[in-house]
Amino acid sequence: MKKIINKTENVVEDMLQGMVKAHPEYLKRISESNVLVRKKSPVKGKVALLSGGGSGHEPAHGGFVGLGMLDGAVAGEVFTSPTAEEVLKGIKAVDGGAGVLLIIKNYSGDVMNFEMAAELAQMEDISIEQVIVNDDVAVEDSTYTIGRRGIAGTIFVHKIAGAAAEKGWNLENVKRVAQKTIKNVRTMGMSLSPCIVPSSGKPSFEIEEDEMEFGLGIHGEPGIRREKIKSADEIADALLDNILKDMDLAKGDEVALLVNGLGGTPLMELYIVNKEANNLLKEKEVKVYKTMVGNYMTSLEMKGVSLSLLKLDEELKKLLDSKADTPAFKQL
Amino acid sequence: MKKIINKTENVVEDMLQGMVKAHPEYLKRISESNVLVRKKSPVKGKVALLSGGGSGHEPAHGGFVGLGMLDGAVAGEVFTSPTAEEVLKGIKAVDGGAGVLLIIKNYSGDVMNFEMAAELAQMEDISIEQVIVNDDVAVEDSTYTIGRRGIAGTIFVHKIAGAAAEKGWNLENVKRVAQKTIKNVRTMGMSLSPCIVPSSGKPSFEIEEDEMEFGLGIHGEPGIRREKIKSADEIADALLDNILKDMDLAKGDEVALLVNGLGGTPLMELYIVNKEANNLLKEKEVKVYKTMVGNYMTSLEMKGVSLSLLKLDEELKKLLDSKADTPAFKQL
Amino acid sequence: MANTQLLIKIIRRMGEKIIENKDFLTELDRAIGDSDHGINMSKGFQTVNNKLEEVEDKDWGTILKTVAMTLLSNVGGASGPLYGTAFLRASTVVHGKTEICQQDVIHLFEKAIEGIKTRGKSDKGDKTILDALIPASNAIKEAYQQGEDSKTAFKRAEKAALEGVEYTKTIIAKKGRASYLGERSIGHQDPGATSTYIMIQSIREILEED
Amino acid sequence: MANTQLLIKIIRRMGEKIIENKDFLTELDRAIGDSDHGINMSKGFQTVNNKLEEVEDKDWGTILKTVAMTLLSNVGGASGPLYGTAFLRASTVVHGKTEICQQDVIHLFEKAIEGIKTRGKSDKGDKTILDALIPASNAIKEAYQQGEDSKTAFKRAEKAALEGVEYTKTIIAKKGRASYLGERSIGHQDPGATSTYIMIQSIREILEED
Ligand SMILES: Nc1ncnc2c1ncn2[C@@H]1O[C@H](COP(=O)(O)OP(=O)(O)O)[C@@H](O)[C@H]1O
Ligand SMILES: Nc1ncnc2c1ncn2[C@@H]1O[C@H](COP(=O)(O)OP(=O)(O)O)[C@@H](O)[C@H]1O
Ligand SMILES: [Mg+2]
Ligand SMILES: [Mg+2]
Ligand SMILES: [Mg+2]
Ligand SMILES: [Mg+2]
Repeated sequence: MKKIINKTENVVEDMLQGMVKAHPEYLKRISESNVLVRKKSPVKGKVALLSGGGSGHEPAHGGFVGLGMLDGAVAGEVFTSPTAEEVLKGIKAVDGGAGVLLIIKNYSGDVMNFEMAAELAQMEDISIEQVIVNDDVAVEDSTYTIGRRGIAGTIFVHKIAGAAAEKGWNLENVKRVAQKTIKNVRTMGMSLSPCIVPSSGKPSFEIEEDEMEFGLGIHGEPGIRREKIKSADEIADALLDNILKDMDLAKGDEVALLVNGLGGTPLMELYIVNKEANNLLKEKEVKVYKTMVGNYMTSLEMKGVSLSLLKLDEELKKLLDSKADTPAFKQL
Repeated sequence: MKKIINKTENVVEDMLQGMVKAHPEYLKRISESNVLVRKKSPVKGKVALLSGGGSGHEPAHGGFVGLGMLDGAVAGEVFTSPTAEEVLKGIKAVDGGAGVLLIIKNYSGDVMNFEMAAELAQMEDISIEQVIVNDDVAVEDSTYTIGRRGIAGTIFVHKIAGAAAEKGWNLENVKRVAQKTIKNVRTMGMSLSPCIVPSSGKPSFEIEEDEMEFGLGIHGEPGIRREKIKSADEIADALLDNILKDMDLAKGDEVALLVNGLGGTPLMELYIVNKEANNLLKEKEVKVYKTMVGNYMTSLEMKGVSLSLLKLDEELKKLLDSKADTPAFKQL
Repeated sequence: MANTQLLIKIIRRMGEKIIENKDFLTELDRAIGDSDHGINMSKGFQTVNNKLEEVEDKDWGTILKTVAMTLLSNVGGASGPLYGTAFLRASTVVHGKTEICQQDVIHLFEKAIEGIKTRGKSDKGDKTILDALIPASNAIKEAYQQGEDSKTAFKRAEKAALEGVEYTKTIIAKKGRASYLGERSIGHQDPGATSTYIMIQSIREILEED
Repeated sequence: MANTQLLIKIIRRMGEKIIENKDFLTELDRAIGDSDHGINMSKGFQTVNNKLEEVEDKDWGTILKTVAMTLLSNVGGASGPLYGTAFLRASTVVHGKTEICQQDVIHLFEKAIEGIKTRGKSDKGDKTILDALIPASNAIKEAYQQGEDSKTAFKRAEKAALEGVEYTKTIIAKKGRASYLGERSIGHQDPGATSTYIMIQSIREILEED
């Protein structure tokens, strides 16, 4: 296992310390917890946004704590949901009296722990709402399953709900626009290589030199199928194809596109994928209103990429465009 | 070779197209060239900053084109300096009448091609100056050699000279502050794994599962020595040690710290390194005025990290703090 | 019939065996999950072990609740709230008791199952903990109804749990991370069902040694 | 003595052999550089090859200048400006000539070396192109002075260049990327010296075939 770490059991602790030291103007850590909140948290009278989940997805979610995005992020062990107790600490730390919106990625562990924390918070008279992001089209959505995973599309929810909260919208309204974003966003990913959870020390799956995993999440799980490696253009086409099949897009519609790196893929390759993704959308006469390219929701050192499309309307465009100032996402 | 690319000979072309499509609000490409310049280039009456070099270091340098940093960036083939002809195209595209400053990393190829272009530009009456960044303390500096390499510290030169140019300083003065930055910045890097130049298809070096390369550049070259992998703390200590030995830092001095990922190392590990780097500087009573953590100057998918320290004074602090708005570096 | 000393022994044994099987459980999770089930569970039971001393002389309800709260606030992931809820619900059945009877054992398991079903929105056949726990619980109930003692009941429960684990190999996961794999989850045994099996086995061992 | 047809043949052969040795040169650069010397040089000579047709009936100066400009504007890296400058300086010696004499050959090499020294701020013993080119140039001059013909002169030049390449194995690089390796550059032959050797060899081959 080639990693620049100290003791495997300390990776999250070391990382959180390093994050706060890197961004003292943005972040503070709630003592005896793995909760990062805005330097000046709680913000009185503003709806607070709290997200989080297992670690290993950096910059998600601590990197998105700041003006116009999250108020706080709760970090679990690598790929392990934080406990309800930790989430509760987060809720209390960000609550500014106007209520707290939990942005949860759809994983059994996250959902259960966040929901338990929400129940406990309500018992302490904190008004609380939650939304569950489930953007991954790789997974079949059916009432018999837990539904789709929440992956990179979550970033759009942070951005848009964050903008709404910053504008002073109330909890109900912030939740509404968060849910609209979730309804409108779809993601699909692929990978060339596994990742290694530090405490396990082993690659999350074995894969041949000429193979790739298609349709996978952000926890080192194998994907829905394995294929021979294709060209960047073919990969972009296949990912977009799966997304578009599941989306109601007409000619002339506007979208935001996120080309997200899984951690070990260099920016060069992300831009190469973006070239084709943009071309393909143009061909389909879908207008790309905004493109984001980079490592936003990663899976440790995994090599791979996901594409996310968010269908926009005037409200979402305005919120997407508004100012943000966080360690990992800034918009002037 | 596991890469998300199309034809190996097209990686730079595909990437440049993808970059412009990702950042149309920042960048445009000069036709029939690998030159990216600001959307509204040339900026009349402003000293223009031009950098560049081989590709494979993304986001450097195209990602730093924008307000408060570069005016243009010339991209060569992967790890290969662009030709003098290309650099000349860049010079002409950014020149706004107040002169052009070339920011060159100290590699034979870069220096020769940029210098040849400068000679050609002067023949066309463009006033032109150059600075050569040589921040890598791993390499011995002697009059018998070509001196030290330019690596991640270059980002500070872009930022600070860029801020000065944006403030309307003249060419001489922008060059002066660029040179002061170069004089004050030191970098040292290490890596856990090689990278693969697409056209060669082979790892740039072979390395065992328990080894690391210490003191290496950003072109997949082996380092100055090979060692057993150490802990993140020990790595941070060793890198800083080498840097501090070569720097004139007194207690109470202020520095900017850059924890730079080489492309394949996840942000989590960079933050872990940052924890110790910040702690160590604190111990030495050196004040970290600003910390940057992320992939700024990469070496394709190489796993590794470099630390850069820039000694600050009031002038440098002011310039470092001023607004920047580029694809890869934004400061509100 | 069963005093709290026995319970303490059982929980300690569960911890030992879970920790022993840490790599095995993680390896199972690697195939269809995210390679951490053994790590999560060991971490939880390590802490449980430290907490047990404080409640050694308390009643069944307090002990089980302590296990529950420790798992809830230390494990995270899916298994933390699920096992936590299971122990928590079980604790309500034996509140204040220092001795429990066969009827209590049956209730305790039923409540635990109910808890997991509610918390996990899951049921038998979803390829989860429940595929080991429900058959085990049924086996215990049946054995007691046939007049068997706890030793026999838990021998049968262990066998039923193991069959449950084997059964998970044949089905598609519908809950938990493994569900994302769809068809590819077939052929692999469920980590959570396996940890449940190990816990039932721990009870059987202690009862036999007793 | 030597007409432009011969020059065209030589340059074409250089291209063929450089392209043939693309992987070999890249492999050498992999050990002490950045794995691209063969790629850079092949790309350059591929373009040179396409450009040659246009100047086939021109004089030595024009042909060499075309090679120079093509390398300068297509190769990049260190080798582009270095070989570009070398050919450019050489072209000035034979400006307008359709036939050249032994004296021209000597001058041509001297100018090329001078160009590289200026452009690269390098000299013999730095583990570069020059460690093959200078001995080759000296061998040619000496042979001519001893009244030998070009065939013999370039046979000796080839041998001298090869010895130069071998010599680069024994020294520390002081210029170019390999210099960053310090001591670790010892034991490896210089890619640029090797491509120079291949180019000298190409001349010898054409002279022998002629
Ligand atoms: N909804 C659920 N209901 C019951 N059991 C579940 C559910 N979701 C997951 N599990 C169980 O949890 C196990 C995985 O636990 P663990 O690996 O510790 O958590 P995580 O999946 O969060 O990494 C699965 O093998 C499965 O038995
Ligand atoms: N300053 C210099 N003077 C002479 N030759 C040099 C100099 N710098 C580099 N070289 C030659 O260039 C060769 C490397 O060329 P190449 O790999 O194409 O360029 P780069 O080093 O830019 O990747 C070296 O092997 C060396 O012979
Ligand atoms: Mg987990
Ligand atoms: Mg090169
Ligand atoms: Mg798991
Ligand atoms: Mg090279």
